[in-house]
Amino acid sequence: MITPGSKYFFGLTGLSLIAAILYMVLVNPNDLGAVALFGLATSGALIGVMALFTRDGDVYTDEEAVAANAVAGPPSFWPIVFALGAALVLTGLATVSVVFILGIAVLIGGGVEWTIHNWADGASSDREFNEFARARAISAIEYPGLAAVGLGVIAFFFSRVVLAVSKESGPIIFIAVAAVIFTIGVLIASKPFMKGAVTVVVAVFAVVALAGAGTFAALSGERHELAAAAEEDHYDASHRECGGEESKHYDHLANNTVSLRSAVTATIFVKDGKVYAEAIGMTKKVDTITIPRSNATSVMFRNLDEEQHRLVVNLGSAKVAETGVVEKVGTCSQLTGKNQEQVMTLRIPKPALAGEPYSFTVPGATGEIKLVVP
Amino acid sequence: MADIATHDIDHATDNATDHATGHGHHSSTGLSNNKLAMWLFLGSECLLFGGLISTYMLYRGRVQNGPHPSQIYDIPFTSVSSFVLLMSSLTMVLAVSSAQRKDDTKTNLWLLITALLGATFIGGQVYEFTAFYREGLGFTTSLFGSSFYSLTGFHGVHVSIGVIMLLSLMGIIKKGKITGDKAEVVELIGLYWHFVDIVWIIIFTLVYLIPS
Amino acid sequence: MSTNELTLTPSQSPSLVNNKLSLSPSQALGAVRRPVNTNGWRAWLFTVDHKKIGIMYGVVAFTFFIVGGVEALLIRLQLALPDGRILSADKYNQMFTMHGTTMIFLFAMPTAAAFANYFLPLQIGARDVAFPRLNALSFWLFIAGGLILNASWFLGGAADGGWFMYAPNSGPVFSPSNGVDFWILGLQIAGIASLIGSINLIVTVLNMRAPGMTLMKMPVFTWMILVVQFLLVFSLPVITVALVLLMFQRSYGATFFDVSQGADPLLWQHLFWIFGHPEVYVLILPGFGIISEVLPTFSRKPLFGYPFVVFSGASIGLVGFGVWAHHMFASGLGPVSVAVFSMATMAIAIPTGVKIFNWILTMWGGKIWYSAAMKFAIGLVVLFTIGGLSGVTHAVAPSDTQQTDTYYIVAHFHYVLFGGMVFGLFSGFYYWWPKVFGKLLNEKLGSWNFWLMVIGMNLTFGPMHILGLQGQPRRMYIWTEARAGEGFFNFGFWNLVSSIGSFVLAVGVLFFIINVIKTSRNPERAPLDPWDARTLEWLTTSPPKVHNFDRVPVVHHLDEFFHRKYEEDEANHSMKSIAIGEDLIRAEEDAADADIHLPGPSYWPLLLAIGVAVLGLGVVYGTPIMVVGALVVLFASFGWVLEPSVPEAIDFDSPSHDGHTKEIAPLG
Amino acid sequence: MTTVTETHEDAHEHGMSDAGYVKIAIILALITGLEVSTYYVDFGPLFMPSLIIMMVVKFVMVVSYFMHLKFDSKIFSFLFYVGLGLALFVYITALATFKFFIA
Amino acid sequence: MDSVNNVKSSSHRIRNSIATIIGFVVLAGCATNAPQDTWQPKGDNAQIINNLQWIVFPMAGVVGVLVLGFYAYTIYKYNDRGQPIPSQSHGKPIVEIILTIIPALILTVVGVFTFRGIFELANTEDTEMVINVTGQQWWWEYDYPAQDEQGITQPIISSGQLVIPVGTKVLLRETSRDVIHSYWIPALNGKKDAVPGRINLLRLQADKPGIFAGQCTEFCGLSHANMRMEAIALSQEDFAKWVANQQKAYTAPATGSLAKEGESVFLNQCIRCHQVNGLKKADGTPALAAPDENVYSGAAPNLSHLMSRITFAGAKFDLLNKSCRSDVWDASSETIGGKYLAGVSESCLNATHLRAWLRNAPAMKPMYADPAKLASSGGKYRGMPNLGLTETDIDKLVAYLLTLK
Repeated sequence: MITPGSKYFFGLTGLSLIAAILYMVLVNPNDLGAVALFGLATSGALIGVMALFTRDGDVYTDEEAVAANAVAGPPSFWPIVFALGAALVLTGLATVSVVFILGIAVLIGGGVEWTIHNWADGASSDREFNEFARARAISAIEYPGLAAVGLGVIAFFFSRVVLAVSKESGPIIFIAVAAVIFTIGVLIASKPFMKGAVTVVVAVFAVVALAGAGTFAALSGERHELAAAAEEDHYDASHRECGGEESKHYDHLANNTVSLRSAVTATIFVKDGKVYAEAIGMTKKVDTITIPRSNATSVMFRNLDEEQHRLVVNLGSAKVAETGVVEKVGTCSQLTGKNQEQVMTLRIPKPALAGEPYSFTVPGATGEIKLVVP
Repeated sequence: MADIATHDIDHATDNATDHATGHGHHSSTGLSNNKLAMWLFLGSECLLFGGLISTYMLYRGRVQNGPHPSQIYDIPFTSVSSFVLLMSSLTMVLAVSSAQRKDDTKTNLWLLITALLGATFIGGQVYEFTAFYREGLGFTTSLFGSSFYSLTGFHGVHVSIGVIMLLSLMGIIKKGKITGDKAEVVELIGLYWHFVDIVWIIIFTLVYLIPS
Repeated sequence: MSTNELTLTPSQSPSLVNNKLSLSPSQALGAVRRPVNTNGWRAWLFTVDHKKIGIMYGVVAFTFFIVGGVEALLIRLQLALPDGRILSADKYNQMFTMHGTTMIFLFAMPTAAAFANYFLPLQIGARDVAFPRLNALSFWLFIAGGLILNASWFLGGAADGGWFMYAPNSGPVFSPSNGVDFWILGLQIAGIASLIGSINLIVTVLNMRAPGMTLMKMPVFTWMILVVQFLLVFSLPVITVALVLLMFQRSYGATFFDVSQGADPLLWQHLFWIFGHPEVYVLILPGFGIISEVLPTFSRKPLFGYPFVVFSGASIGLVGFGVWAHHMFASGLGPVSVAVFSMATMAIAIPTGVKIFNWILTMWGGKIWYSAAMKFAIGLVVLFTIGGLSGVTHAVAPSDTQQTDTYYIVAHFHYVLFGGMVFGLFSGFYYWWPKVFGKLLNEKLGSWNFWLMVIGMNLTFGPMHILGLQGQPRRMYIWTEARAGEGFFNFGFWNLVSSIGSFVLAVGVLFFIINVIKTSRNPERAPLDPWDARTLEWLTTSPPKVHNFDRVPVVHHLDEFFHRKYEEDEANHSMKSIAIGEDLIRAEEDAADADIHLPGPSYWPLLLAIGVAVLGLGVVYGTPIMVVGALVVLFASFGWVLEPSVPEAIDFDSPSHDGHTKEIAPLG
Repeated sequence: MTTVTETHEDAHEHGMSDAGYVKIAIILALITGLEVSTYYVDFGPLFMPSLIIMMVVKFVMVVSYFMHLKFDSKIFSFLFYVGLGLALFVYITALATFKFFIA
Repeated sequence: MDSVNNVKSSSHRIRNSIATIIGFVVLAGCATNAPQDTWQPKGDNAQIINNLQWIVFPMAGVVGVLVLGFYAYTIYKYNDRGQPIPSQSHGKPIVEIILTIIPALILTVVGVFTFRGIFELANTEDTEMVINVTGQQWWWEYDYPAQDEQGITQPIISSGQLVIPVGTKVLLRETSRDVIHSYWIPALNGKKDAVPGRINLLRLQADKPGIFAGQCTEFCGLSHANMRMEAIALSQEDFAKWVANQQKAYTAPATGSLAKEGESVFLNQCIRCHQVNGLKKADGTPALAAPDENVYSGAAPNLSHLMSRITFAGAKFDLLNKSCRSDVWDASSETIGGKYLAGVSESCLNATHLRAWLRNAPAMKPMYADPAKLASSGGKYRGMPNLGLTETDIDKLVAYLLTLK
């Protein structure tokens, strides 16, 4: 049944949809006007559906008798939730946006529940039926909603705890938590006497412990190594040191399996301390690699020697914009162990000047491969 | 992502068969429609995760910027989370077994335990993602970053949907609102859950252990 | 046959229904009451009846056929003369992209889905599909996908990367409009629809067959649909991955196809064609299935080599997963891969050939009736043979490097798809129209329709072979005199012929539409067994009742219906009639089963589809919209789960139903 | 619900006893332990093959026992393993064309 | 059931089908000398392909005629003439098996030849010359690495027209700067995609001197239709002359000439993207183009020897006017070398198109050079924008460009 109230809102939806489409076609599809009109249409539709659901909130249309016989259900706690939401929204406005969004969610959730609850209470004089109606209207939201909240709470608090403790104790806490959950499960399953009150106590204790630890951890922040890592950004290309010695972060755990073999223009080898290269399509070894300018080109480096090596590409020098200091330009691969490969993808925008030819070299090995960028 | 996964639920409980085929008429194979559908879905999911895993395998070493896989993987931690997920498969199968014995209390207990273990696994993944991000691996940093987060993120979404299904199933069982064969519904969600677990078995080996 | 007006009755009477309840359920429950309408628009919107859904699929798909056809005509107009000025380069690129996408995903697949939905349960003697609500969901998701795809025309331009949307050209820099985003979302959603539909139909075939109908007694159409659904189940997730990667790149800055990060664009091609090649068989096999019904019916002979046709269909499906890289012979796979895929591609020609031989041999020795349906079926065999043979020239990889991406390949796949699939579908229209609507399409108009389409089709696509071999690449918004060649039979001549042909083809299709309109105005009812048909779908009224069969048939033969009508005359080994189809159908009515329960209509599939669409739009228009969509999806899926498939008493205004003691009113 | 291959006369319709599941879980846990040990102990050339084998064993055990494929109808196995087999085939082939497996 | 009608139409059908098939072979094979005809090989590689085409096309034709002929006969013969409903036989397995084996055998034969052809075409062992080919929206760049055997002592860079010596096995190493393109000179070989990030190999070899047309055949965006190229095969001596000309140093136009003024316009405008090797700024420092800062894909055609080529803008437009153009294109293989090497003289220049291009390039060829669409590429153009040059500037520029021989 389409109720009169909902008709107005659906009408509004239709009108604003048409307006929005016209606006987009005639005026501008991308600006705020269209968004606003679509927003109007959406909210009209939402309110309309809500009105439909609650029959315009008017439960007493048909029979006075229902009103007379209506039995109030148990007192609702949804107003409290609603109020809590409002409080959170206000707090959020003053403090952090996360709290604000959380508050909005609680507000909407509480509001919807409250409305439906109220509506169902007046649906008939039969309490059982009213509960049935309420369940039909709301349980499709309640089940997944509560489940998602449960998942979110656990995942959030648990991750805060692990982020706060040291890297070594993370796994220990993890396994301990899992073991506790599992053991409690086994205990309850195997010992029937633990049911009832004990279970409740355990559950309450667990929730309090998790929430407490999580809140504490969230407030105390992440462990300082993580903060420092975020600050320093060890792995950024600007930290690369291309010498023969190992750098602390960049070369750490360097030997990586490479899977780029299908797309390399050339492969540079180090064998017995000497550098040589092979290029796709060339039958002989090459001492010059030509790559087009401004073109992303991958070069593979394969170390056949016992000691670790890295491939360095020298791309002349350039002025640093701010300071005016002339610096060498280039980049390099990680240190690579025996029979390991590394791939570098280069995009060189400028041809080399005569005085500063480009080249590939390997610190600690002899020979260089010329790099020509026509 | 969510849209792909939601129809799991649908298969699980859409049981029009008994009615549509008329009374007393068993299905041609003697098997349940829902279970057939679930297995087909899982067969299909093999190709979904296969594609994501292959993408990761192809791109794992392609790092222009930011960390390489073995530089940031925290194998002890991931080992624990793999172990937790594996054990949640045990608790899941216990739930199925209880449901087949029509023991609602125990079914619900094991469902809860499974969901809790799954939720801590997700917590672990939230931790891992946060830590990796702090160390310099963003979604857009490198091919490794994009393919790693896509693969494990997809898996994480599957686990999350699983947890939501488990927790709501508890509620639905408790309220007696289940619309089909209860044991079968638990079994179907169990199949989904185990599948998510075996995907992680593969991810754990191919993604985490092998590059080290 | 129309004595049983649709009414729903509850399957159970919950204790909740309280005699004291003074309000009727609709008053008390408001919109929370589930839909029980059996007529009016609500009956269509919330239906879970496979026949209604099938008709809706057909109507919507045919609409998209017209949309895609108009796009094709614009393309041909642009190319009729050198330096065409009908379309700009940008619009032309959008046009051919959307023509391909629309025809494949919004016309061919859904039309096959229409036939499958309607006839598969009927052919196996089932009352509905295994998951009626999922069936409705598939349909609504398909609508959502189609609308999103085509909405892009009005929201800043459609996708312009070609239907296989090669990366990196489809990336954010090279395709800056939102067209590709809509394309991704549209396909993703339509893909989910197909995936759900395919799972549904597989389970239906496996589980819902009538007693006695073993797999090898199933009609070939059902078999081919089964193979197609398996192909879909296992190929759709692959394109899902590809689309997700592209979506992440376009919308969230991921690097999957960013070459400067070391990415390899061939990844997209592999993922796309691992899906795309089985997809080709998804398109063609339903057509094969349809004519495998039509040819025997009108030849009065069973399909020659039924098991071979079935197994060749299955093996085409299986081998179809191993030949995808033949779309990439020019992309630099290396000689070993090319050789392997070249050989595999040749191998797939063998089962395809088996099918053609079997169709021809089916007619050999028959007593052939050249109705419109039969003409289209014959057209399919001829045109598909030509398309198949030009396909063999592509399997020769070196030869393919000259032909691929020229008009020769355009000619090839239009012979295969238009000749092979569209002709099959039209054959199906003529064959099954009386079953669905109870009226025969006009045979004379059908003949016009057929001949115009055959001529138009050959005029349009035939010259493209020559254009391609003369070196005209595909996907060019203009061609110029400079490369057109000399003499009379150059690009200019053939392009013009092709463009004229396309309009002849369009007129042919127009005749079909006229035929439909004319037929709908004609009050004359079709006989119940107009073709002297062979399979179970004819063992019921036309159109079938909502529960399909009054009595679930028991099957003893392949072509059960035919064998109920005829038996072999020992004397001369010909067949003699032992019963009339109409009588058999009346007899079924008299022996109707009691107490049939059918699933009730539902809001949830439609709502869920809307939720998915909103969720998808959130990818383009921002996270808040996505959150709204996700909430709707969650709500709808749980509402669905909590809803019993058969309505409860509470949903009916008058629970004590108006006195059918024997619950054979279609739904009760 | 009836199953064609109802072989176990257990309390359940099919599958195994709870104790059986626990045993399987213990074996799985042990294999996982072994897998993790490859991170600490150098397995040399056995590293890759052993990890792959352990992965496959775990996979098959979960699928066969926890997911009941071993006890259930062969149709389920068919549906699942066809998907798995196709996935392995197409993706391994595709990776091979990228020269993924060439050392 | 109007059977008479059907008999007639089915016999029509037979005639039509046969005529169509024969028509295909005849018309496609020897029709009209289209520049991109795929059946007129002019070099070894294309010949290998053509040999295979001559196997598979006739085979397909014969099979088609046989099958459809038999089908037509069936359609005719078993029309319903009141015969009884035939026995419901389900076929004969032996027929099935035979009909499976025959195509399998035919395909095996084709397969063997195909297999051999694939590996013959993939051979790169005996390469005599290497050229790097880079695709970009919507033109091709060629760079010839230094290779002493060919007399190339320093890298040569060119665009649009690929110049190769006759009888030499030339290996193209293809790649792309942006999207996937495909390099296709039908007379010399099949197509091979230019995939960004990959190097794909394509062997070309021309038997005789000549101009061989080609076109990008992988859809590459807006102006895909306008992305063309030519391969020009020159005799060994002519090729040596061409190389010598390409390596010639830059000669500045005479002071005071219109061309000199054009040089300064060039230095003001064009040099931002287009390199002319050896061009110096007013202060005597080398003028270096930095297309990377202006063009998304990071390159623009090198114009050092623009007038040695006879097309421009992705080989879409002729630099030669109509009569000079046909003089070169229609030249015999003996005379074509000399005519091509003559380049573009002032009298032969196709000034209309060149001037229109300089006036407003995007109007000539659809490109993403529209300032309104720069957001997605980070403010960089794809293709040449409208520079807003005055007519006098254009006069000067044309005069200058004519000096770039």
